[in-house]
Amino acid sequence: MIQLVWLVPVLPLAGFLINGLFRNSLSKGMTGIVGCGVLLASFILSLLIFGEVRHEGFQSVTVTLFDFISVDKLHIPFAFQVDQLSALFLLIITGVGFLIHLYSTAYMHEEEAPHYARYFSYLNLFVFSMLLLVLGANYVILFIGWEGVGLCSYLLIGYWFKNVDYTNAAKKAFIMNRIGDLGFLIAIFWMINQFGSVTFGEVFSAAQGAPVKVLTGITLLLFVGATGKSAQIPLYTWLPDAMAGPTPVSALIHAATMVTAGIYMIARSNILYSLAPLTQNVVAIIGLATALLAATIALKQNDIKKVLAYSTVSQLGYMFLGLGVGAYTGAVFHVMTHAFFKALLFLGAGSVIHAMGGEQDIRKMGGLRKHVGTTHWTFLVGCIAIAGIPPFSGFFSKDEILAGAFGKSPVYYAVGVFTALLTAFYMFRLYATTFLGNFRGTHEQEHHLHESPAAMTIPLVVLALLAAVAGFLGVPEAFAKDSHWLAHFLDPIFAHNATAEHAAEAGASQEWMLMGISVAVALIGVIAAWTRFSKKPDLAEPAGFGKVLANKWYVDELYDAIIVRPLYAISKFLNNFIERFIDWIVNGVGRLVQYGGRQLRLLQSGQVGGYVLLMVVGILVLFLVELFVKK
Amino acid sequence: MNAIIISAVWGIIMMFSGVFTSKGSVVRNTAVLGLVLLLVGNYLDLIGYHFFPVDVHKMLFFDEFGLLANTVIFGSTLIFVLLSGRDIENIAPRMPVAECFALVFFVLCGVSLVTTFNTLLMLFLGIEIISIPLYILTGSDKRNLKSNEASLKYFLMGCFSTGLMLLGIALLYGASPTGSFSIDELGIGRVNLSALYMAGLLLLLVAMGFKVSAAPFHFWTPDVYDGAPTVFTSFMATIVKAGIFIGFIRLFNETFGDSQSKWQLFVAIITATTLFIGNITAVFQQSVKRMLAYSSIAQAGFMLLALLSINGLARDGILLYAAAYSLATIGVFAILIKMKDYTFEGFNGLAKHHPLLAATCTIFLLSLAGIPLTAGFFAKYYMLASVVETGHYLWLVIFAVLCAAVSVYYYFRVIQAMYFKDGDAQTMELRPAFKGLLVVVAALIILLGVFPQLLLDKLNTLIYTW
Amino acid sequence: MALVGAILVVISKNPVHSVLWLIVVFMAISGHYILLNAQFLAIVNLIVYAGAIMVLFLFVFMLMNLNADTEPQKNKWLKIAGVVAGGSLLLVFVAALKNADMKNQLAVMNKGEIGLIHNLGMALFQDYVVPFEISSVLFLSAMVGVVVIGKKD
Amino acid sequence: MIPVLLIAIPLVGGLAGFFIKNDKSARSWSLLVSLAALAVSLWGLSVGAKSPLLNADAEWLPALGSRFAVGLDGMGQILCLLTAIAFPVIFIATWRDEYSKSWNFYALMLLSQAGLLGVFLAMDALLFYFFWELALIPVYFLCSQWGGEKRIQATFKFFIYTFVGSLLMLVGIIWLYAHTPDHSFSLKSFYALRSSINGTDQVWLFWLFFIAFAIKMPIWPLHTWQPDTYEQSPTATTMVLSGVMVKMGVFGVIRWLAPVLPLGTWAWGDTASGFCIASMIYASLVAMQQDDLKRLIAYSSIAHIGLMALAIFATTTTGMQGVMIQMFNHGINIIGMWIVVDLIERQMGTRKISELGGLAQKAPALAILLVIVALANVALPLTNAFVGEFLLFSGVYSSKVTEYNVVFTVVAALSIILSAIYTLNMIQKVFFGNTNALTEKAKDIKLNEKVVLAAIVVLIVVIGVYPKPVLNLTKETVDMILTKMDYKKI
Amino acid sequence: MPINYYIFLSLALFCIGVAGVLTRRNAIIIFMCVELMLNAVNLLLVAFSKMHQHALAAGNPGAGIDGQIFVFFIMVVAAAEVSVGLAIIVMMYRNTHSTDVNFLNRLKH
Repeated sequence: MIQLVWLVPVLPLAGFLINGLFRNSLSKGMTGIVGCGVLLASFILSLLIFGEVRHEGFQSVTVTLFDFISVDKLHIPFAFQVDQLSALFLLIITGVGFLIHLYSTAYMHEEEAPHYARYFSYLNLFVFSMLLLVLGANYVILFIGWEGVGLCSYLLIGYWFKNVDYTNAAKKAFIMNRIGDLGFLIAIFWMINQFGSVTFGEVFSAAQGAPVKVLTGITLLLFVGATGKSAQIPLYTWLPDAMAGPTPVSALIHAATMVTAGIYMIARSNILYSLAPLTQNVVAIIGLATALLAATIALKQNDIKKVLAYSTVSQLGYMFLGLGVGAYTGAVFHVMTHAFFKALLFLGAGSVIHAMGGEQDIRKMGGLRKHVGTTHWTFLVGCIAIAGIPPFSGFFSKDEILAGAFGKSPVYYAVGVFTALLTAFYMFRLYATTFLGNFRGTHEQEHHLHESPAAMTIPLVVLALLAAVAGFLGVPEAFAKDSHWLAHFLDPIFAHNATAEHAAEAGASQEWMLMGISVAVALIGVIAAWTRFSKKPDLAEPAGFGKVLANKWYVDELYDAIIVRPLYAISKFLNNFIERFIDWIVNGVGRLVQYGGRQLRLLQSGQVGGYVLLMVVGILVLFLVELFVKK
Repeated sequence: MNAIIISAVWGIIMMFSGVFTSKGSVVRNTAVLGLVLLLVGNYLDLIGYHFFPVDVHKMLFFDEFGLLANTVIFGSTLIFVLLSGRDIENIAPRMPVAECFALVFFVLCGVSLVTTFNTLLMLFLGIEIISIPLYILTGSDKRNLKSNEASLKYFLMGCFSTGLMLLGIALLYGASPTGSFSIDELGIGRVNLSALYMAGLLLLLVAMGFKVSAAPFHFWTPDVYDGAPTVFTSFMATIVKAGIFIGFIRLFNETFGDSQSKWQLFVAIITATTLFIGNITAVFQQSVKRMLAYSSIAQAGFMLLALLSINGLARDGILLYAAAYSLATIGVFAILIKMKDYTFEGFNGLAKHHPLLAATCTIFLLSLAGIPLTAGFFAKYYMLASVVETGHYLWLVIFAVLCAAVSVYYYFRVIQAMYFKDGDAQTMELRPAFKGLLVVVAALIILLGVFPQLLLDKLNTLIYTW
Repeated sequence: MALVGAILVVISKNPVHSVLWLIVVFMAISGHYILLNAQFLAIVNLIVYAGAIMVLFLFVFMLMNLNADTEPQKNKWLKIAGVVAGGSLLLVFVAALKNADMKNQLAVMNKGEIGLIHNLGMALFQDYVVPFEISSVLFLSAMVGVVVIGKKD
Repeated sequence: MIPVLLIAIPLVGGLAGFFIKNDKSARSWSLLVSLAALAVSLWGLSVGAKSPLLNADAEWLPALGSRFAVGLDGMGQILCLLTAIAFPVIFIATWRDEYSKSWNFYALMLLSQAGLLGVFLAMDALLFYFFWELALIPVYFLCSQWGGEKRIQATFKFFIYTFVGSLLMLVGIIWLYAHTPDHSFSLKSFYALRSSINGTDQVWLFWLFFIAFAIKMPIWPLHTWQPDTYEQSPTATTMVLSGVMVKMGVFGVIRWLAPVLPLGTWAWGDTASGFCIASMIYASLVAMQQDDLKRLIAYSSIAHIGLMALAIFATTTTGMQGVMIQMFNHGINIIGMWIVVDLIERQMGTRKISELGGLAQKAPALAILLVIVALANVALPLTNAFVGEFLLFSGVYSSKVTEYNVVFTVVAALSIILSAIYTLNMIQKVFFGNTNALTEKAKDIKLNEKVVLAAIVVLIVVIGVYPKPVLNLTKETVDMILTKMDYKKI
Repeated sequence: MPINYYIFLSLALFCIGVAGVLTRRNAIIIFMCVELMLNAVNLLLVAFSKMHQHALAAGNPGAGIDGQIFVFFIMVVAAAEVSVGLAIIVMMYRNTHSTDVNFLNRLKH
């Protein structure tokens, strides 16, 4: 079965090709069936594979398809690696992916058939790329998927290409990702130069003896790649803008899967990172800073998707914190739970927007609880999960990360907890403003309000269930010995450096205390938000510090001022001055020749006397050379 | 010897032909016949059959180099007469055609002297025999002030240069240990030169440089070429110039070959100046005819490279150059004669009205510019290669190459005018035979450009026997 | 005498005077020829140059009725430049040749037979017969030329 | 046999083409001839590397030591294939372009093909020079006759510029020739020279050659002819120029410069690399400012070529393999870009980015195909250019001949970002957004155009996914060149 | 007489001729100056001829005769030149009624 792993990505690829090539002839129904069908098939395959991987003592399997690049001593096979980590991600991607595809069939139903097919083909292509990313047995295949998901994100953000803002957002996403990718690429070149290989296993074993400096460099560069893809400081600004795409896309790409590619990559390279403590610290600090920054911004956003977007950035920061402190399992765990509840939240938001007829501003919502029942309670589940209230899944995964952070440094922990507070607060601000209170939209909108069709609510329900219970996959050891199934499962991947986690788990009482703090903090946040916004939503234009937050700390403007504009200024300068100057010189040589011609011509005065005189001068010169120079 | 005698005799025949007939075609055909005879006679010389066993007392020396050069020159003249002979009649009303042809033959006689001289006396006589008819041909358009002016300028400056040349010869004579003008005796064992000898050498260099229009002794060239009737400009710029060049090379090879290192620098200076002035000044010309005059200076600069590096390649190359340059220039001038307007604008749109004319003209110009696949490329190639072979004066090679690039500019101006600019270029009536011949010449240029060994094979054997 | 005459040729305003001074120069040169025992050349020089050619010049002057006034003054600077150039040419020549190892060479005066008509004639018609014949071509061409140019049309 | 056919078919076909005084038949004839050349090229691929059919050698100029020696090695194969593919593609794609006296146009195109193939096949320096110029001259006439408004000046500048370069090269060739012991122009004799020329001579010879090739590629600051020429040329010719002709420069460096003058290359490789990088970054930045599609692509081409040249001087197997495959890829991709530009210009009558917009609504097929080609242009994985650029950068990074390999890689790699910026900007402004009055009337592309573009896309993807055959093809050449470039072994 | 005297005398004459060519504008006088130059050369040749005769008389009684023959030919050529030259000048005069060379400036640049 594992040998058939190539089918998992190839099926969505086939879906992409079918939907893409025959988009003009396929009916919407057919498109939907193809688009979802391939995903379902992949999911089933993934399940089967997972079933095999789950067995005790499973060794990772590499499936080589063909030789991709083979030059000199460098061999880069087109190979897939199946192990615990990739199998887990396969499940998340195909599973959540399938649900979102299903959701999309209803959500996008108003599109014309060709565009509908285009949408599904992009979506399929995305899943294909994502699967390549997690299945790749070496960094280059990983990178192919890495850039592939970037491309699909670009295509999907700019799906409504008539809107210039949307295409701008798409462009921004692509370019910011590219900046990160550059770091990744250079890291790959470095690896090739240093280790002569990019295959995971070979790199990891070669890394054991490598100088720390080199490893620090490589890992830092890889991390630069991750900051791009996973929207960390300083490259996070594209993600909120990426909400321009259709909401299911935001759910799939910008919440559940693609943005976690960075986490996956670092988790995959955990051996390298463990050997480079400096990088680990950098990762942790950046992650923490991002988590905090994004959470503060989320406090003041009024666009339902923007709040979720910043929340995503913040949660991703959490995951990096986990990676940075060595809590790899925790990070991966959080990826999984986050995939569930964030996809749920996004799809719920989509359902809300669908109900509101495209309105995204939460100030114009309110009281939707009565109109969209299923959406409401699933959304609530998502909010609880993300806020970290037990026994919902977010609690377990977040707590594991916080525990890891505490083990590393209490400061990390303190900031993490504060962020958790903010998270709980803004999520419930969002919840309260949207679903509680009275409806504030137009009359027409109110009339239009309706619950979404089954194709949309079923995924919601499924995800809500998952978001609620998935946490039990990783119950802390403090509850019961060997209760952390996930840690156990991922042991083969992270076993080499499980020390950090185990250190944190050393004191069970301490862990109980930490859990207590975080639950308390989350509850404070929830209650504060609930009480503050359920009756009197925050409708006023923000002022003072709130305005800074609402304007996202002016980071976009800062980037514009220090990078974008100077870049264009330089480019303009080069085009208008340097280019002309070089051309002027080139033409100047020509003009000089012409000028010389015009001047020399004057020697030809037409007068014999002048001619003879010049001849005599010529003779004189020759004789003078003979007399004086040549000796 | 055959050639000298035939050309002299045929000159007289031409002179009298004018008395017996007034029909231009008869005169022309006689001239063509004479040229064919010349070629045959010269060929017989080459294979060792001489009509007249004349004892020349070592005044002349008929080696293969000179005779081959003669072949090239006579061949070019034949093409010249065939292409442009008819236009002599059109220079002025009641043009004395027969006399002009007679003068042409006398010039050829002079050229064959210059290519085979073995004593400075013969060189001097040869050059004078070339010059005097040319003064006249230049002024043959009597009513045209330009022609008058050109003639007088040419004459005065020509005499002046003759004076210089004679002074040079006199000094050489003074320096000669045996008191002889023979280039054999002058040349032997001269490695350390006396001041007298060196001064004579320099003056000869100057005088010969004047004749081949090397800067800064070139000033007559543009004016004379411009003022002279175009037919004769064509003749002067090609056949005569090539002939004198052969003599030039011969003189410096035979007489001063041993002391090459002493005078190379001067030749280099003159070459550089010539290339520079010729090319740069040509850029700004408005008249194609005058541009061609400057270009002929520039081409002379290239030929001087052969003088700089007298070696096997140079001797090979100068013949090829002479052939390539003459063919192309004769062709261009033949077309120019047919144009009503000699300025660049006059060529505007020629390709639309006379595609064949334009196409052949393009090939000629490409050859002059030295673009591969034309004879001009290999000509230039040989010049450059011969200098590189000496291992010195690489700066001159690069300089020459840059000048060649400049030359592309003005040659291509004509091509641009013909092909890419709108206008209606006025030409005179064109005969099919004329067109056919143009095509033949163009084909010849291409042929030499792809297989230069057709001409060079002969030379190659000669180099190894030299 | 030759030098003075030569200078006067150049500076005379009236062309006719120039011709006359030139004849003086030629005579002086002929005197040198005689001193050098080149009688034939001396005679030829007198007859051909001083006689025929100069008379030809004079005729042309008469024909054109030229006198001093008809020649406008040349640019002064150009004149100075011309003199300077000529002078420096002389200087350079002298500089170049003064080191020539000719100090002890003599041009024999009043001796030797080679300048005699007989000897010259023998050489001319034996060794130099080819150039002699060829010079006829030269004359022919000159003749044709003058006909072409001079013919009224 | 095969090389001779490759040269002879377009040459004879082109000459014959002058006499077909009929628009339609001239067009068909040229397509036929170019397809024949393609067939021969494919035949050449199929016979195997050792086949005697791949070489031909005949007496040409015995007096000069030059022979008509032509041969197909791996690099020759790949570039000949590119040339052979490019021309039919160009002919089909521009099938609907109208030219006055089109028979002359097509004949000149075929002649330039003959010249190009000759350049890639020549195993004799003089022959190489011959073809080098032969490729240039038809292009000069093509551009000046059928180009845009300012064509005459632009192409004249181009012509003189490249001519200066090639003349300098000629001086170098002659010098080398004069120093070969057997007085021969053959590639072998030239390669044998490298140990007998001392360092100083190698240095100035290096510059003579490099300037010639740098003008052709072009490398900053010798590039200014290129945007003007591309802009003014008829698009079919621009495709030849940018798709194939710029490769002549790269090819020249690999075959005639680096292995012949390893010491010179080594001594000044860093400086040359500096120019290459400057050219990449500079061109990318300038491209961001362009409003004319043709100029934009022209600058983008400069940037891409700069990378290839950079990788040559890195002297690594990976880099060199990258150059080989990228020469092919770049040719394919940029021809694809030009086809799109041509389609747009023919329909809209403008190439100004600012005047276009919203084409994706009206011409979805065109938009999709362009996006794929453009993505290949920015070297997205699974397109052919990714393989090329990956190898190129990797090669530069692992270079052993320079101390600045990391700096070079990092700075050069910035162009990846810049290329994404200008390419996406272009796509966005041309295809996305709302239609305007001009683009309102746009129609989607016709079948022939769809077919060629699709063919290009297929090539892009196939090579992007499975580049191995191409890499294998050039393996031996690369090894040989690198052995010759090893300055330590001298 | 030492040969140097003759050399310098001839050179002086020659240079006066050159200076004349440079300074005068009348075509005929320029032409006369050229004749002056030729005569200077003639004188020099004769002087050299006698020098050679003196130096080489022992081995070759006819030594030096070449120089004088050359002078003869120079005179021949000069005569031919004069005829042609005067014809040209006369032709010019017929058209322009001037012999001023500076009048000739239709051709320049």
